[in-house]
Amino acid sequence: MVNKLITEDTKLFMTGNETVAYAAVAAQADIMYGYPITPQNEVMHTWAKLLPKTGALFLQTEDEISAGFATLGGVVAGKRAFTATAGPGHVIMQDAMSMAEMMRLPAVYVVLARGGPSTATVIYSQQETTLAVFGGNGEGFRIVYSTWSNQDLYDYTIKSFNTAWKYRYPTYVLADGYQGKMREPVVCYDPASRGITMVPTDPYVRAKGRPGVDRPPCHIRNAFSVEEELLEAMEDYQKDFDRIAPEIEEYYTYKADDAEILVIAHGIVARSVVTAVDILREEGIKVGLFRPVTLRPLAVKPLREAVSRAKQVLFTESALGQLARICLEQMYGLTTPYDTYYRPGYGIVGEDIVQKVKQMQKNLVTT
Amino acid sequence: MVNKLITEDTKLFMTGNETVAYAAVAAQADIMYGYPITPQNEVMHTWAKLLPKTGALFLQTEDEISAGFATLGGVVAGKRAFTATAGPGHVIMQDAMSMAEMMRLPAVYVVLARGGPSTATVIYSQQETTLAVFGGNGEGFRIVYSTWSNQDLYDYTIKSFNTAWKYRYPTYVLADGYQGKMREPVVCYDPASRGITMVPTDPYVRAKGRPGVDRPPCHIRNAFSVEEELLEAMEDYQKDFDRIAPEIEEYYTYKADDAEILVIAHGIVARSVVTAVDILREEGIKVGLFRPVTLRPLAVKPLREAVSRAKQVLFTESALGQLARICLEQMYGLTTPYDTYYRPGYGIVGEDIVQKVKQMQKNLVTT
Amino acid sequence: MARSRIALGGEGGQGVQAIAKILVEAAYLENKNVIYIPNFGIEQRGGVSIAFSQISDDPIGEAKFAKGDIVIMLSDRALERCAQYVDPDKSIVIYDTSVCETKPTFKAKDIIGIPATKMALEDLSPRVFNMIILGVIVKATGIIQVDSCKKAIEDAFGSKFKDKPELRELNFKALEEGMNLIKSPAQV
Amino acid sequence: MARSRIALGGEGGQGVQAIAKILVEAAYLENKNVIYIPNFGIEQRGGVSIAFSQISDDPIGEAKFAKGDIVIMLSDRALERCAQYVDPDKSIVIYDTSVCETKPTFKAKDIIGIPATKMALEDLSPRVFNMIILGVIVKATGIIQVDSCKKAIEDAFGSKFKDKPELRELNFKALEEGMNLIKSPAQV
Amino acid sequence: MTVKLQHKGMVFKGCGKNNEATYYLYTSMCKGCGLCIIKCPVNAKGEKCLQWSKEVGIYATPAVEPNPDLCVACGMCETICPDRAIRIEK
Amino acid sequence: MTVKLQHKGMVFKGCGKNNEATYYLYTSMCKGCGLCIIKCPVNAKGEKCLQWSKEVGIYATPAVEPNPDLCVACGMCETICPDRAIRIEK
Amino acid sequence: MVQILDIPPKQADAVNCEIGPSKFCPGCGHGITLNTLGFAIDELELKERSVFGCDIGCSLLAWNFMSVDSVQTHHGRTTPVIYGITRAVPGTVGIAYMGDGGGYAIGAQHLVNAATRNEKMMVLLVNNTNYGMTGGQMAPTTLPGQKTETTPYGRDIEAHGKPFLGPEMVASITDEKLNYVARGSVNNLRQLKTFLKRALTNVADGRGFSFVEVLSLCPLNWRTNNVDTWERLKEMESFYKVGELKVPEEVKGVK
Amino acid sequence: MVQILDIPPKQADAVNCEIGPSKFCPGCGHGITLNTLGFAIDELELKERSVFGCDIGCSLLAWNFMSVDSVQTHHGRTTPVIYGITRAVPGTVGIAYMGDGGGYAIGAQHLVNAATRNEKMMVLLVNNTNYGMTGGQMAPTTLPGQKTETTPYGRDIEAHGKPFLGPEMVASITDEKLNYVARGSVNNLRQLKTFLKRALTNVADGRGFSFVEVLSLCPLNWRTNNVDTWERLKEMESFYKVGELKVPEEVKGVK
Ligand SMILES: Cc1ncc(C[n+]2csc(CCOP(=O)(O)OP(=O)(O)O)c2C)c(N)n1
Ligand SMILES: Cc1ncc(C[n+]2csc(CCOP(=O)(O)OP(=O)(O)O)c2C)c(N)n1
Ligand code: SF4
Ligand code: SF4
Ligand code: SF4
Ligand code: SF4
Ligand code: SF4
Ligand code: SF4
Ligand SMILES: [Mg+2]
Ligand SMILES: [Mg+2]
Repeated sequence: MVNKLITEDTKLFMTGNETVAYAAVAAQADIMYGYPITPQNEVMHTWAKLLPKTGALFLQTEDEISAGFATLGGVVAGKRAFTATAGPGHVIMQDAMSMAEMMRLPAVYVVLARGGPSTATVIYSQQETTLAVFGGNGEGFRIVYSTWSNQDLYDYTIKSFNTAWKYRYPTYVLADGYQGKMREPVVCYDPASRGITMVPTDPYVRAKGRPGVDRPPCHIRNAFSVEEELLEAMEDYQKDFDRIAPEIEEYYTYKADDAEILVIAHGIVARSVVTAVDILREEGIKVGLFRPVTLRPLAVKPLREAVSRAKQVLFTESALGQLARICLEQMYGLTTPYDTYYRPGYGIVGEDIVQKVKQMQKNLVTT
Repeated sequence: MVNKLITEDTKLFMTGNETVAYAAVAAQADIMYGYPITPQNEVMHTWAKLLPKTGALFLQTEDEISAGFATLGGVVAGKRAFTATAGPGHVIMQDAMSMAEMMRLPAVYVVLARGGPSTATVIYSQQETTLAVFGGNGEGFRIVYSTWSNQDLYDYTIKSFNTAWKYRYPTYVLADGYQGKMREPVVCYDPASRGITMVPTDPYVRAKGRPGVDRPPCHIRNAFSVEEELLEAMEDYQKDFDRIAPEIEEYYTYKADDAEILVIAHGIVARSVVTAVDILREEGIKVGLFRPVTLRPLAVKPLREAVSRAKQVLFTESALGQLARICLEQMYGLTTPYDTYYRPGYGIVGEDIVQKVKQMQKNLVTT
Repeated sequence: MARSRIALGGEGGQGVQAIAKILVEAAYLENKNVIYIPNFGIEQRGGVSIAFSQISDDPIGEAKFAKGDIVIMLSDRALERCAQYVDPDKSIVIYDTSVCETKPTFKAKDIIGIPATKMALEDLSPRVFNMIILGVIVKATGIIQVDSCKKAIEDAFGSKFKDKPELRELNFKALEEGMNLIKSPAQV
Repeated sequence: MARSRIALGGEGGQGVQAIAKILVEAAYLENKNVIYIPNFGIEQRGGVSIAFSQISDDPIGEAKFAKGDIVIMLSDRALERCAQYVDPDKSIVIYDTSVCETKPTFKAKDIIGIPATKMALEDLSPRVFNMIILGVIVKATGIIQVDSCKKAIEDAFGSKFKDKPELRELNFKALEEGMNLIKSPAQV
Repeated sequence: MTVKLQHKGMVFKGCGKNNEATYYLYTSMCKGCGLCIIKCPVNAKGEKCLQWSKEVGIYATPAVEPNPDLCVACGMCETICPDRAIRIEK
Repeated sequence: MTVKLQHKGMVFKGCGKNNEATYYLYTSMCKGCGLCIIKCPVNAKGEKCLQWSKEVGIYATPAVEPNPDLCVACGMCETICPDRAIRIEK
Repeated sequence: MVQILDIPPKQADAVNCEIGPSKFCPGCGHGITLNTLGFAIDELELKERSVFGCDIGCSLLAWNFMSVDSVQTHHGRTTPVIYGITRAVPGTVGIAYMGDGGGYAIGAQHLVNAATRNEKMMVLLVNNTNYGMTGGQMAPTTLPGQKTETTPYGRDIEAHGKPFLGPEMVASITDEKLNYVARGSVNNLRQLKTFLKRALTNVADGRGFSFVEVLSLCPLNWRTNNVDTWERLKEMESFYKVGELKVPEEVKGVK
Repeated sequence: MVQILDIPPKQADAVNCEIGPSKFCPGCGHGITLNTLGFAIDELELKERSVFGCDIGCSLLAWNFMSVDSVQTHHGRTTPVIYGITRAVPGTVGIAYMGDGGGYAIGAQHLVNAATRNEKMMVLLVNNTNYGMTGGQMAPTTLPGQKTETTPYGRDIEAHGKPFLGPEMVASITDEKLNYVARGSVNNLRQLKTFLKRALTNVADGRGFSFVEVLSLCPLNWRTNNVDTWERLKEMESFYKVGELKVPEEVKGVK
């Protein structure tokens, strides 16, 4: 059992990466596996540094493929296991993630998106959204939380372990390198103090009892012999996913109720939208934010309602429409016109959105 | 220079995998790199068997990561280089594909989709569509052809080399294991006999002249120091992509003009739609097919027009809506209602679609 | 002539795909439209292997089909897996009584039992089991000529036949014996 | 108090991020809302490194900002890269005259040149260069107390100071010298 | 855990030097690979101890059977059989 | 290809045993790592040949400079310098 | 003559008695190896502590072959899954079972890094000189001149290099005091069982990484009958030296 | 005293004279190694035939450091890119330049397979006992007890195993007649240059795969000053034996 470091609420001023490590400790994660990549390194560094105090375990593997698969080993052994990665590491870790998807293993993945494609830049982007949500050769049977602050990183890292172990779908905390490297105050707490019970884990292998005597031996697989078996599995997973989606979906709005222009953004870009909304509202322009917190499953109904109410929609991301694609699929049939402000791999600030909205506003008035 | 095997039109009865190898020879591909995976193995086997006759080159690498990167080596050396893969191999090959995307290397990838996620099944699915189109940590700067017959495999394998080298985006031929393993007649031809000139290749490294004397040394990279550089590159790529898209987009329709129910499908499933259309038309039901041939870029205008004309749309795939997602993004604003018939990893036959359409038809009449 | 759809299922080692390949090759030699698609499990041997063949004078759309005009089942497991391709009103089912311990329980237009394995083992040679089945199909469908079939066999085994000419006789004999197992072309 | 936005740019080895960290730490000690975000190139050393700090009494939205209230540039390359964060009407620009060979060509509310590197090398020690800059910022912004700043320095270097108490003096001296370089809090 | 497979096969009594051994060949397991035939030390001496049977295994290919008069019940075939199709009881 | 970098630095004449060598230190290249100082064989003998300079290199950290009287122009520092900041001409 | 038999086949307790015939081809060396592994586990009484991971390759067909807890993984990825488990639950006897393609080609980074990190687990690698599952392509272990689907004219050592010496490589980066490294063969099952028992013991003792390569049979892709199958194995044995390369003192007593 | 100098710095022709100071940190061994490589290429007159591939790792900073044709690849993937080139254009002298993380961890499968397949290329691997580019984590080569960001209390060989013996491993799977394998150090540049020239010659001759590991310096992550940097290198040299492990007869004459 991992030792708790935080028993009483403690405000700490730290980076997002440190926050993830502290949150994983608070969630009593047993073991982290990882491979260095900027901008997630400090998750690992912090976790490693805390080991003497936490009594948890850590393994630095030979690559992200190994980190991903070793994490599945940890999960199969019944441990709260997680890993963190980014960019090209995230790309090759899809190998393991797709195994988790098929075997419904409750692994937790923390992804700090960096520039893409390829090696690109080491810090920031929102270009790993499609990868997190639909990566691999599968159907996106994953749960993906997108955070926007260090407090979020704390809260959702804890939550991700519970979501994973409760529903048995691999679960992502998707942030970006700005969040990972950014320093801001976080209130750290013991989940129990918030009424959060950690969902108990149980082992697939080395469970209690003698295999073949007290219990059947564990026999789990990801390969099927025939198409029919696969179809059946996929249909089951889809049914389950649809059933649990309403319990998982989360979103956040800011002054969206009466917004004529609805800005849709996730993660840290949504913060800049808040700044812009405040500025624009002061000027009397009715703007609001719709921020999907779960990118998968998406909170479709609230999204459609918010879009329907608005006169115009603006998608903004530090990517070329990866969030927009996910939303538009679910917005089919609506007719509110939309515009886009994409800055792949580049930070978006409030001022950018202010400018863009004003221009849209002008068009709205003239047409 | 690779020897041509086919100079006069020759009808051959062979599998899709063999067809790809023959087509690559016809395109005077210089070198194939590959790693075994069902259902693409026979591309490699055939290519290897033909070597004494073609004088081409082949390397079996240690994994798909290597096959992908070695292919980029071949391209950088100025050769028509290609590889073929599937499933989990396709997943990890995204590592190299994302480098190709960033450096705009004209690599050709032949993907024969098998069941997913994970190892799943060895033959068939359409579950690698998202992966082919948007895989990796990038923005989908790729060109993706989806074939539906062995003749298509022949034609588009040849075409893919030209598209890649002309536009310098990595180019996919996306098929599936049914097509790979399926035997049907193909008319093989010398591209020249069809007025097709192979776009000449040129080397990035070891070009003519002494580096640093007659020409600058080649210095190509995929990593940038700062965000601004990345943003600029992405904006350039997008601009180029938008510019060339109209030249590349391809689609196919079958009795779509007056269709009340428009079925949207790609690849081999579209063939079953044709069978279904014929059966249904005989019964007086106005059904038609819209088949995107390029999944990226998508032929958006014709798609929107066809959808607008129809009373109902049906998406059908051997996947859980991967094609639909790509289309729906581009169909935003339209209001034709749609239904779905998804069979992830499972073959779809004409009869399935007939049943589904009849049911839709019934709803249409009653409402 | 309409499209003939033939589903052929058996164990991994029984040569199901080889039979289908010769069948469609023969049809191709007759300039028909043909498409053949194999379906097999993950095991190299030992799973159920199914071959879907279509032969037609017109262009062929779908690569697979829902129901076969002829469905041939060469093992108990094949019987189980291929039942889904049987149309109760239209399909002719052929199965190997000398291997299958279960009997078809589904409805079909006609169900024909043949002792192909036994015949091969006892009268000919286990190696030509697949030729017997081919003969059965040729006769049952009536869509390809015996001669094209022999030509296709020749193409496939030519080099082997050169070494051992007696093999040719044995194979052709098996083909004919297989044809004799069926009384008349099935009404498909 | 409104939000103070401080952009600080320099070469990889100049300790830009360390300065910003102490700055925001000091503000945090004063219970202000703070957010700090680093931006650096791919090189471990040698690229331009920029620190974005925001200090405010109200909750802070955006993590980065378009224009800084104070923009500090510690090298020629930083001068070039950070020009984009300068608002011609609102930003105060501070740059190190003893390092920058180029002069700012952009417009700003105020442009202040300081010889920080020279001062460090000649009067103090190259090691406390960053304390001088910190002093400059403290004085120029006027948003944090010197005492919190010293406390933050203490927190950061406590153990080093224990080993060599003279280091504490040197650092604090540098901080004060830095403050002296600025006449009065900039009007931000 | 109490699923029990039904096994079918042949029984050869009187194997071994003192005829004390019983040889079971499971046709429900034998795949007819013939590996055992080569490994049989009695065969290796040129005698015809372990040979193809007329009975077939699970793939409808010939199984094997020992000649009890020659079989020394050494267990070589039992050990080598990949499919656990041979059992010798002494 | 004809882009020419401008180089800045210091020149020390009279290095080497016969004072025939000229020692160039490029401050536009030197990063002040000090590796050369340790590698200088004269320094190693306890003498003060190659030492920190008052001039700074590209990172505004001290560059190095030789004492021409002691320097034997052995080229050790030139060879080891990761940044090609030293050139000795004889 | 064929009758219902009441007496069940003889097999290790560590082998699953419920699945009947394996899914391997007739005459496959995987079955032989796994039966032997089963007896080794039985004799050491390690069934409860063991976790068996199988690769994708024909080893995938073993996903329910053993009656020890088993996990099927991805091609080449069994090593990390197993050390993921043994790191999480120390004391587990992790067995990563894989082919020569999975171990020496796509998973070689895992093999050499697990070996150097001294992961306390065992790798059991079946060398059948080809990629069995995918229909017989060249593997790193394919013998010179051997015809495979990707070397249809025989492996040309000039073009494809020489066969991969796995145990020799692992031996070069491991420690005689901590690690057990050997190459066995299905030709000598008594010896193979000893090798396996030593490897398992070395892991069970918590000493360290253990590696056994097994020269195996793939009649399907070799296209060999029973006679030629054994002949081919002899060829392999003349190229690949069977024997122990590293034996910690403590396991020398294990037979 | 500082003045404009007309005489340019002395450097190999194979090193790019247009970039000025490298992007490496002060005192980095990468620069030393690459300058030496440049002279080796010059002396063998191989600039035109060479292609230089750099890994992601601090070696990425060398993407325009050489004046030979250069390709930047992905972390761990330089080996396949380079053999992709040399397979496509035989006769090319391909140089895959990488760190110990790129070569021994994430790219180890490429290293061992390129070696066994005898790819006609050279791998030049910089061992700085850590992951430099990402800020100093444990590498396979990290020394026992060495503190890194992921071993903040020192590398514990019980938990993390012993340092990786790369050249020893490559030597175990290669052929004395065809392959050159050595470990050099930036402590002895004359010797290092000889090693590099032998490796390059072996490739240029079309004989086969060549491998040189270089013991290097990473003052930034080691947090060492100039004195301690060289001291640390001595520690490394006492752990990692500098010297040649495989030398084909034909290159012995190259100095
Ligand atoms: C990433 C990935 N690449 C390729 C494959 C296809 N594949 C399945 S098994 C196999 C090779 C099996 O060879 P080996 O590991 O030697 O095992 P064997 O079947 O010979 O026992 C390959 C390449 C895969 N499943 N996943
Ligand atoms: C797939 C992938 N994983 C991780 C990284 C992050 N990364 C960049 S460099 C590096 C390690 C560099 O270490 P090494 O190879 O030893 O080179 P060095 O910087 O020490 O010279 C890592 C892990 C990456 N770019 N790509
Ligand atoms: S008894 Fe076993 S070894 Fe002998 S033929 Fe049958 S399966 Fe093969
Ligand atoms: S027990 Fe021995 S002698 Fe008897 S059949 Fe088997 S191998 Fe031959
Ligand atoms: S001259 Fe070179 S080695 Fe010496 S300090 Fe400067 S950069 Fe370092
Ligand atoms: S040339 Fe030799 S003696 Fe002179 S400074 Fe350099 S190392 Fe010292
Ligand atoms: S293909 Fe070879 S290794 Fe695979 S099961 Fe068949 S005989 Fe065994
Ligand atoms: S981090 Fe280390 S290896 Fe990388 S450039 Fe700096 S000193 Fe060199
Ligand atoms: Mg194998
Ligand atoms: Mg390193």
